[in-house]
Amino acid sequence: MSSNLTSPEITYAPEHASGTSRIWKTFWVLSALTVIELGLGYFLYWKHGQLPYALTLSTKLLIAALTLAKAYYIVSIFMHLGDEIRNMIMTIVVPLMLFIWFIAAFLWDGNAWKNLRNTDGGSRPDKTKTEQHQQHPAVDKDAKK
Amino acid sequence: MSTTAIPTNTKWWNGGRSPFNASYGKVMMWYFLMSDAFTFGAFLISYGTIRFSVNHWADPNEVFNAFPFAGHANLPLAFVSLMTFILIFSSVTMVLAVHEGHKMNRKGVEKYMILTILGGLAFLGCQAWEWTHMITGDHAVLVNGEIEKWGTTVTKNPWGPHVMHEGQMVSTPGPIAFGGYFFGITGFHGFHVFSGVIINLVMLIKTRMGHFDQRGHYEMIEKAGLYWHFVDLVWVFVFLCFYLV
Amino acid sequence: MFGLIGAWYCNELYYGKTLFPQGSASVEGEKIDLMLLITIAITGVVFVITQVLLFWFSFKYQEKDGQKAFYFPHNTKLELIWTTVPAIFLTVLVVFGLKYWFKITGDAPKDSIVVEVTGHQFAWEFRYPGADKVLGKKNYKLTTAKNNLGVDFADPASHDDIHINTTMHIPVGVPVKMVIHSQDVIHDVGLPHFRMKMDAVPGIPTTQWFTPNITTADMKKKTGNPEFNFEIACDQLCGSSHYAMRGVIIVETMEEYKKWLAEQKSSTILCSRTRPRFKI
Amino acid sequence: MFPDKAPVQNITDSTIKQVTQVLPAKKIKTGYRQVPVECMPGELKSKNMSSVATLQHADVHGAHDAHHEHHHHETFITKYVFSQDHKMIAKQFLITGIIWAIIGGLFSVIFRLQLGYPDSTFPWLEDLLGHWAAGGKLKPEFYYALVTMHGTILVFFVLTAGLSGTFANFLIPLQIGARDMASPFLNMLSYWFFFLASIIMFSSLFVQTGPASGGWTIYPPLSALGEASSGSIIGMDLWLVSMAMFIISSLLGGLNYITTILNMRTKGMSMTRLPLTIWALFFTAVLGVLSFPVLLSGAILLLFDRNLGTSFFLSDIVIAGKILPNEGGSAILFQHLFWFLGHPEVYIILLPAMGMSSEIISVNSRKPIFGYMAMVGSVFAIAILAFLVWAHHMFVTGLNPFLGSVFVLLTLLIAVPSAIKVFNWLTTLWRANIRFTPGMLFAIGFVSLFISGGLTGIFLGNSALDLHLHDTYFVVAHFHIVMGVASFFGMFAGVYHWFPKMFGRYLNNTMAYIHFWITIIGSYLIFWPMHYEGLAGMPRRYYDYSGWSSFNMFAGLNEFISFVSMIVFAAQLLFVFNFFYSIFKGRKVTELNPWGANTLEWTTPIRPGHGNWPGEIPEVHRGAYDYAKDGKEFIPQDVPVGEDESKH
Repeated sequence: MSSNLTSPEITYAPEHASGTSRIWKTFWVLSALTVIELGLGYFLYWKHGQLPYALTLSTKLLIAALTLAKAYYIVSIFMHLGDEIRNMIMTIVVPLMLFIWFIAAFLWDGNAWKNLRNTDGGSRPDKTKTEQHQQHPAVDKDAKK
Repeated sequence: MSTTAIPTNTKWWNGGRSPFNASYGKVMMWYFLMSDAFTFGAFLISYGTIRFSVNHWADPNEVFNAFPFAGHANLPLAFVSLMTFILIFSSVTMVLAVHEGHKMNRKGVEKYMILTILGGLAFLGCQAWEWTHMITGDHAVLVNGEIEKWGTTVTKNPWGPHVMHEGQMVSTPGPIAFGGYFFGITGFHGFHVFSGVIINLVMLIKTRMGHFDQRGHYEMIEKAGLYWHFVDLVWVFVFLCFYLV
Repeated sequence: MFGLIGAWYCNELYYGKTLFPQGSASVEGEKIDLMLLITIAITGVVFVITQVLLFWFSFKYQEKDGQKAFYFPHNTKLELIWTTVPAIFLTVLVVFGLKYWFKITGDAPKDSIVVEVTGHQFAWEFRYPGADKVLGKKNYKLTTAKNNLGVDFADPASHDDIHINTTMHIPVGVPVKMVIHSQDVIHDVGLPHFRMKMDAVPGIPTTQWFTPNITTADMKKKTGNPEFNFEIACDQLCGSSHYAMRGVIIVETMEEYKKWLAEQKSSTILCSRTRPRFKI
Repeated sequence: MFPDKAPVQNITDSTIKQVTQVLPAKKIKTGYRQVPVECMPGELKSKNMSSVATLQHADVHGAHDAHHEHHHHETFITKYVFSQDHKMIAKQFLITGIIWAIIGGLFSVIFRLQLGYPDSTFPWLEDLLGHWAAGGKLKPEFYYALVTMHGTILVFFVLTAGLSGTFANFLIPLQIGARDMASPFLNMLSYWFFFLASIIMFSSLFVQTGPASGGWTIYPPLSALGEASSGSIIGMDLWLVSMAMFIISSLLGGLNYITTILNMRTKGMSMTRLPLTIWALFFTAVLGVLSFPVLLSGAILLLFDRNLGTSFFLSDIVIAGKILPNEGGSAILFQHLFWFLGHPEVYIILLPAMGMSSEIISVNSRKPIFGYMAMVGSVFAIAILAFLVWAHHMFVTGLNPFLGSVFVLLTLLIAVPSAIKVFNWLTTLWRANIRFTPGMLFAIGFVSLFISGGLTGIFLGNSALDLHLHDTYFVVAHFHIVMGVASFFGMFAGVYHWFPKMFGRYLNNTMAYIHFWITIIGSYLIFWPMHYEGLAGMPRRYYDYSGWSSFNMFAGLNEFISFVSMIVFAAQLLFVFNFFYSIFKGRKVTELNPWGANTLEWTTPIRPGHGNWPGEIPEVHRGAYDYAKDGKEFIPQDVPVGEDESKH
């Protein structure tokens, strides 16, 4: 056993990289990704109301993808997960897959509530689908008074 | 740190050693962060669910367009970008502190820990300013046919759809849940930043007192660093959910 | 063994009380009954086999002098068999279940009668759309002591709506679509005789439809109980009087139903003010 | 018996003290404390560095060099109260759990009195409960409070903390060959957070407006609005705060269990040699660590709704003539959050019972468990599926039908691994040589109950049938059998089986047999008839059925159920008596391995001290289930593989 092990469960001393260049490189990557995100955000802001729905949605999805990329860099390099051995990476990453169904099911049901509310349990036509400005039902009521 | 020193045919799972070549403390910290990710995940997914269940949501570019000392200038996304960079930068200083720790360089650790703590405090200051600005703001809202001045709180949301009123566009009340989720989630994140600052302060003091030199390793700094990066990671998603889309 | 005899005895004793002998009072409920019987049959067989094996093995292989346990750590073929066999049976059950589920939770037929059901602590109220077949809009902020459902009388569709307490009348043989609301906490429209159930959630309207196939009068004859009534039981804990949140459904022939409907007064008369004022 | 079996030694704390006090003798200048082999006492001298490292590791966590002395001068406080020894913490969890079980069980007897005898009055109830039972008749408000507390106490405090808290703490280090938990200090905190949660929950029983009474699932708006129910005033806040403490406790515990199982296994104890108990406890901990935080989020949002006027779960509410300003929230959102925890929670309760029953059945059948890998695989499958099926508790909430159908599919998939487990248990019993120890009886009872309760799950998981059966007594019968009584049977099996290891004495067998037969017959008599009530659509959580023409025919049956439940409760008191009596007066254990079991805990001294093994930790050479192999009755895990030993 080498003398610089931090704990008895560790059987091999990890070698630490000596330079800080990788850290700074990651910093610049994160900054660049953030700037691109901001750019897309401003794009949505300036073109607000003029873009087709599909383009708005895909821009938002692109921003979400960039966020995931940022998360990857933070976890993999700043938190050194990428340097850990494969066993550990898998036990961290695999349980996070639960989030896929967690998110999908919740949002799916949220959208179902919107339909139930807009159609009053399916008993009247959904007006928001035909109106140009989508409005919150509560606001709709207030506005009429 | 490269792992080339480790033979590839090691039987990691056979007992008598960690299957991850990591100390119990680090493994525990990772799993704690994973469970905390589920807490934050639940908050953000609830927020998304409610957002999906209403027809209108507040437009972030309209809500977050202020900057300290900039008066009423319309600067969407500017202030939150500053906050984001502060947090990214404090992450970098944290990882540099960990790096110095590996080299057993006490002075270096101290320097970068101080910078990280300052970054955390700066972020908290920004958040305090933003909250105050939102709560005390007065936005014209058309309520029951009359114009009222509202700030954004957990019970009032002045960021509803716009309507024409006496010849000009005014806002109507928006979904109340917006304020609850915004203050709830950023508050919970702020609480994490705050506790991270406290942890880092303790680590700084322990470093100064030479505890880690005595112990022969700076693993505690590494664990505190994991927590700090996690706070940054959460912010990345908060930034996405509340400010960008 | 004793357990099985006990189960059989129990069955004799209580089967008569489970509402099964009465049959379902709705067309959709009959399908649910059928599915229930299939599931009971399949699980019943599994239940008997496994319990008998469990107790028989326990009895037969008790510790004896000279008896040696058989070293049998695994057998892939056997394990595969009892992975696939249950999987096949379950697939059958899932296919049947989902077929009925989609039918029952799908859109109600176009010709169905719409009734709005509102639950609050601790009673049920009903609203019929009236001659125009459209329910008037509601806004909970308009609720007053008189207009206790919060109907928006600015909506002309609300003027001929009919508002009834506690007892719901529906015609036999026609699909009935319920639009379910709650004013305070979560309730549940439980219809044991129709094999149906749906929560009433504040802020989110829900819906459920079914086709009654027997009238209350016929049911009285069939059960030999002159007091018989279809009941709405609240099935979701809603407070201290949850157990007393009872509604009644009277299923009658179309003629009787039309006659009854014609006798009811519309909501406008019930409510003296048409525009109640309310501040947020 | 085997030649290399350690002789019965009288080695307890004193030896450990001797060992560990030598350790700091050498001051270490750099790195982790390295203890040269030379400084170990003679009997511990070893060429095996890894086990020495693990030995010193155990006390390093407890105390740093400077505090070393303090750690080993155990006073009453450090030994029995703020103990960091996993075995003592396990006993603390067990005894706290037993106390809660008595309280929770008593509550059920009281409300069963109301259900069974709705027309009678019991003047002694007024003496016991004061104004909640004025005139000897329970008030509906308090009836619902009792139902709520019964559920909360048994689900969380008894079958989560009391069951996995006890056995994870007790068995993990002993069975994997570790000195203690990875972090004994956090382990101690875990118990004390549980204790704090207990105190808060207990205090809520005495507040003026009564404890929480919205059901253990605390669905808002009922639980969010004081106007809706008196139990939702201060009682509900206390409930939520208590649960938050409980969640912290269970997280601290769970993180420790996972890390210990991964990092602290002794040499040779590969994952596929772990006893099934450990596998079950491992997945239990994983479930807890990933699902409890979601309940925490839900509880925090609910606290905000209650106290800060937010609208997370509230919308469009008129209550007690008051129009609430909340809009846009969703009451169903809470149910999603709740059941995202709530469904894994039922497996958190059930898996340890499964694991322990597997272990006990194998030991007492004198036969290897059939299909070890299939057993591990099915627990794994159940654990994953547990996260994916939560909304099957919500089929009648207006859930989107397509979303519902996905949940039906995933739910019924759980039946496959469950079936594998059942058949494997049955095959384990086949051609065995069964010893009917009390532990074995309860383990067999567990299998019987698991089958009965599991099969009714197939009804409820099928959404179309759930339309009729949801929230009826069918559900009550189903979950009481499968996760209530079955888990209790697993727990009893565990207590009877490991009591000798815990206290160095046996429980009284006669009392144990009486306890078993009354409990299993009584449980079937209570819960079997409930299925019939459920098929009739009889709703659960009713205070009185006499006003309903659809349900009042079951009055006689209800009386019968109530009567049996009192007998069963009395039988549990017999167990409690047996438990405490045997701690002090039970027959002493005189042999190291009374059950002839293979697992490592039986290689420790009869009453292991702090650190578990006085010498080095045994190395593991084989799986935990080599019974009846090669004509030998059993081969413990630390016996090296012989040259002529068959592969299987």
